[in-house]
Amino acid sequence: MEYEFLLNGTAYSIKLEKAKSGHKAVLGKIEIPFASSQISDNEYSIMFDGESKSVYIAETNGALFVHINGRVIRLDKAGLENNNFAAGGDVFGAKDEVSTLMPGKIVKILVGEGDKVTLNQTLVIVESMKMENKIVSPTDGEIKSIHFSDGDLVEPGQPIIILIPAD
Amino acid sequence: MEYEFLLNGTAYSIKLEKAKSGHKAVLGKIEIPFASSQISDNEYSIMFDGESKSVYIAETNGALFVHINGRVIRLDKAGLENNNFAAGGDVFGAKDEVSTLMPGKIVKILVGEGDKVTLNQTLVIVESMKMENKIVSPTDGEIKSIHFSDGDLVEPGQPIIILIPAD
Amino acid sequence: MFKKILIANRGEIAVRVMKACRELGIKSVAVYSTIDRTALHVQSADEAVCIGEAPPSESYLNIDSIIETAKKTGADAIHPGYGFLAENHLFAERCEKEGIVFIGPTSRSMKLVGDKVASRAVTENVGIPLIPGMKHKSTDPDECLTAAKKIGYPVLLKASAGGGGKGMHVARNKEELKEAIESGMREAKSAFGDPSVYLEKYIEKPRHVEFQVLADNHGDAVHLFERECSIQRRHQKIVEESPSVALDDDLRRRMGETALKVVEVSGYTNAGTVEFLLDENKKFYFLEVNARLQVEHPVTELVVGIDLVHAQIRIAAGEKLWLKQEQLSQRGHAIECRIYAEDPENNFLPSAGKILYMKEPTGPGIRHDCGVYSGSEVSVYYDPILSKLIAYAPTREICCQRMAAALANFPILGIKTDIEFLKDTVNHPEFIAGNTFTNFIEKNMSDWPPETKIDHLNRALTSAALFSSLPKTRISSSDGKSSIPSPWESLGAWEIAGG
Amino acid sequence: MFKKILIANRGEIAVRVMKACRELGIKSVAVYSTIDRTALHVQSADEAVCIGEAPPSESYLNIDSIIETAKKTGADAIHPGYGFLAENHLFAERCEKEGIVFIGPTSRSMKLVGDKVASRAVTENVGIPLIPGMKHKSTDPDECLTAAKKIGYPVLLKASAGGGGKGMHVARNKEELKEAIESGMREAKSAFGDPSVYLEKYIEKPRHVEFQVLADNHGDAVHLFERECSIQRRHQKIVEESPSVALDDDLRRRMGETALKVVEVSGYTNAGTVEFLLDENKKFYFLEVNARLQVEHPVTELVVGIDLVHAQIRIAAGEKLWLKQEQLSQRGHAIECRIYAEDPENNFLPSAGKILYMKEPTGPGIRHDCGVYSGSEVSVYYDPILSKLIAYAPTREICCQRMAAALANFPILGIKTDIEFLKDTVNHPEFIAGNTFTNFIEKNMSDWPPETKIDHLNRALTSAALFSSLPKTRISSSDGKSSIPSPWESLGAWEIAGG
Repeated sequence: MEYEFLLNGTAYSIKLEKAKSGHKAVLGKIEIPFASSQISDNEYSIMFDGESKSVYIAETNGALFVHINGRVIRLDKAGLENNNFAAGGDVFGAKDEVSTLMPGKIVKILVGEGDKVTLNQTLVIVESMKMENKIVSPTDGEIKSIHFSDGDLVEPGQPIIILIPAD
Repeated sequence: MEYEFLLNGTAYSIKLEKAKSGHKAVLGKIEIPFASSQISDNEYSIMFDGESKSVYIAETNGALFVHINGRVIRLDKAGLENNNFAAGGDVFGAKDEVSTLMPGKIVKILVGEGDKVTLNQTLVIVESMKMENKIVSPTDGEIKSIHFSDGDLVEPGQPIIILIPAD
Repeated sequence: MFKKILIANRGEIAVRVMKACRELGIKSVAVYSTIDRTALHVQSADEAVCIGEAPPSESYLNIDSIIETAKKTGADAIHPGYGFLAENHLFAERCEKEGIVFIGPTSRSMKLVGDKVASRAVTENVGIPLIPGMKHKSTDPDECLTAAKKIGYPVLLKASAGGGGKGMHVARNKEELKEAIESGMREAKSAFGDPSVYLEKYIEKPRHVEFQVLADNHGDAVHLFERECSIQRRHQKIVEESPSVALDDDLRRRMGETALKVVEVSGYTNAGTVEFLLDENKKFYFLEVNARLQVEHPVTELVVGIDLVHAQIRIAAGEKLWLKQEQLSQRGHAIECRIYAEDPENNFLPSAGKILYMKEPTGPGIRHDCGVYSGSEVSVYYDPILSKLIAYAPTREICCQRMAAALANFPILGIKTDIEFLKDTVNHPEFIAGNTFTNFIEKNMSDWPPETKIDHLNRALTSAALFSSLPKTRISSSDGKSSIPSPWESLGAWEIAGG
Repeated sequence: MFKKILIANRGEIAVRVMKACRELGIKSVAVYSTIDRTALHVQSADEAVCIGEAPPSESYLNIDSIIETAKKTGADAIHPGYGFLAENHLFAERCEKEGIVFIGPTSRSMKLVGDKVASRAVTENVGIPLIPGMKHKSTDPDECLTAAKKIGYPVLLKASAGGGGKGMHVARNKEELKEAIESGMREAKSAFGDPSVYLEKYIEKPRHVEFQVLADNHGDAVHLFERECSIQRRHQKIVEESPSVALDDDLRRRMGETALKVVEVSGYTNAGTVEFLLDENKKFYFLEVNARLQVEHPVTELVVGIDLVHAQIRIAAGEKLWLKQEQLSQRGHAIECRIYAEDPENNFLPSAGKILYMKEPTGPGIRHDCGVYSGSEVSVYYDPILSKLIAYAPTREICCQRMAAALANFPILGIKTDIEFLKDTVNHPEFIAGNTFTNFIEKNMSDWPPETKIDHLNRALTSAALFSSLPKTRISSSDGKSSIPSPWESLGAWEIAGG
């Protein structure tokens, strides 16, 4: 069985095969022997060369959350578009778009169309959960268009500002 | 929707219906209005006249375990034979049979065929989990037959002794 | 003693108060907003009443609706928890008017200590050390700029009505201050309805040390020693501990006495916290009184061996204080980590969504005060605190290790949390060494997160493939609740609770 | 300090010891029998090695296999937990021979205190009060009957090698004694491989009070005050608490000194427990030394504020005792309830099977040391203890209420447990009044369980109907694991753990 996952945009392909003792995962040249027992729907006890590890996994809309050694890694199933912010996704807007990760209220837009802006310059202030968050420019460039006004409610991923990146 | 459950052999029939506010359960003449939210597969938050109760339920082989107010009630779905001892069933042998609830080893059979016995007289000693358990006579009567010997391993429900109840 | 208490809050603190009520044989009433119908605090109460829509102003801040519910359900007291209405003296006053006991200080003393400027005046008179600052609050930027010049930069700008760091900004020069004033006033307005701010000298590299106090309604008071809460992000505490490594017996005694003096001059009653800044030379400055039960109260409970919520309730019921200062002592060490739905990799931005899976830490020395469960929805409407993990051990060293071990085996999947960040914090050599200053995170955690090791990634990928190889039936239920809505989710009917 | 510790046990105690190892930076090795492959203690360790088939004699009592595993994995110490090999002096001796540190007393002192008759002799010499009884163990029924006549009925028959009530019987006359001797010797043989029994005077209505001791390898020792463990069924403790309501400071001091004297004369080291019977006139009799970590050790940890497993490990590693008697004190109150898979309605008959659903209690003052999880199988092969629920509070009264509240919200579904029985026990007026004698259960709980109220039954039926009305998909997963076996349950491969 072969599977492909995306981690921050990079694709990883992995095969599971029988090994002489237990099983192994094959990632390119690397082979990882393991043995496993399922504890519950979301919990596995996996043996990686002599160490038994508790692994916790949950999936939603093609996003897999894998907890191992006290760290959570989010892997997206390849070939699936996943913009499920509600599930804690951390998808960043394209380089020529400014959007927010959280639903919120636009407190103040600090730039106007045509303004020249620099990387990390604060463009918009959005309030979510009672906290003000500064949204900064992902690039040097120029403001092409602005799609909201102060006081508007904005949803995650909606482009607030479109930029023309300098190159 | 109508359901039937057995509690220690007694059958209870219950209907669920819409009520003007929420829903109601109908048991014969009794009506129980309630409102509910499911919390997880096994957990429910149910409102019985003004009190919100956490209810935990699990099912196996037609046996329902219902935890409410700190007590577990086992209900068996009517029309289902259920002898699942392993799941904690407390099914007692018929009046003319002597059997054990737990797998174990027969330490000593204290009676012989043809013996007259009285209610609650110790007939057999079985060891399970390092503890000796006395199995007593469910009735006054006479020993008809004995199907095991000292040292035998015995499974739950296997008749160890058959009795002829006195009447 | 009270027969029934309404808890005007949600989340872990509401659950914690309800448990205390049960232990004292008191019935509890939960109030909830429409999106909180399946929240844990609703399940934990004896009764539950919906009091309005999701936005706090319509539910958890809705004084009329809460008072009405208290009357309808026959509650003779209200516990406000922390946040929401906990420090709203108008709410306390309303309770007093309606003849419902407010479990907290009187509206009068709450109003006094709640107004930082007024409380500075009162405390200054009795010689309590204060940080140099403006004499009164202001809404005039120029006035602030002039004051800043007199005090000298860096200065700290705070919302006058504020708390929990909301509306707080540090300014190191005139330009920064201008920006700070503008957004600080905006935040103050939206968070507290009052845009007034004020300025004070910003103390570099301080420790945040606070003293827990209990005062009865008969003039008696004790302090329950300190909590150090220096580990902060966005001016909000995320790790708290007791005792503080920075205090010796003499300093502890002097700060405790000062705390009790503050309580005395402000006529404060019930449970409260007196906050201090402690500078590098062990000089301490009074900051403010928090007129509520603190988020971090459990560390005191573990180290001093009392139950603060029980104490609040008994004091509010009129009991005379049963504790004597000389009988109280600290034993062992406790650390609390606040579990927030937020993304430490992204400026601690709050994270909302469904908790697909959670497993609570348990075992020796571990306490978890939790407000959520596998399958619950974390909403954007409320403070993103999910729970509090508290570790207790005979020594600080073991306590750090115990906390780190518990955090390492505490999966919350589906939303971002600060769990990994907290684990690396309590594991940090500087933390273990006790070098805990309010700038700890900028100074020591700026390079967080560590890079993912290839071995670790490979094992995660292997696990993901293994998981994906399993029959779909199982995966569909990996999400705590089935997608099929229950035919029995009967909503309106909940309101019969009040009847 | 040790690098790696092998835990020669299973269930909650193995998990608890592994947590302590992690906190001390020591690697842990789990050993398990074939049916325990998915047991919690296997998941909790850094390494896991299968040591044999399900029957204890082939796995958890298999000394050769365990020693070999310790060598193979490079463990430099072994923690035996309680039960199994914990008090087997041959195992301790084997460890000593193999140069592996046994975390417990020396085989010599273990052998001494393990032989009740020998230990009686030693202690009697130094004037420690004992219960009148036989001078030596016996396998001769007639000898026992003669002795009984001399001592006077009622008499208590015990397995000489025994512990935990196995092989214990009370006889009030000759006939009862004959039956008792026969089955007592059988049980002794099967449980400990030694049929010898002995007799002593049976004390009516006593309390069981024991003292926790810690002794280092350098001749220094302290006691950590008492635990009262009077609530017993089948001569086995199910509820334990500290402090005991029956002790005043003077009695506590005298019993503590006696406990330390017992430790001294028997050359005992590491953690141990000195058991006493306390009669109605506050006269106490030395019973025996338990040469192990007790099941009920957590109540001492909570009241005295130390970690006994950490202490065991540090002492075994050769550390000098860091505690001074005069620094130790009791604070607050702790109660432990043992959660057993058993049926209180049916003479506490053990119950095996799958735990379909379990929800662990959490929150202020609640500690749960657990060895199982939703979905785990409880086997007939081992002691049916599932976990231990421990409550701590400032007062005994609140502690009882806290425990009762936690037990009332602690569902374990699919097997029988004693949870409801325990809840009604700690809620019982006689328990709350502190009238805790070893006959508590016969005297107060014989009419248990209370009849099911019709309202309660109706609500249960309603809930069951509601549950049944839901889409089958959900019900199929109500059982923690899917019925479809995972294609990846790869069994033999676990053995690579040791390699």
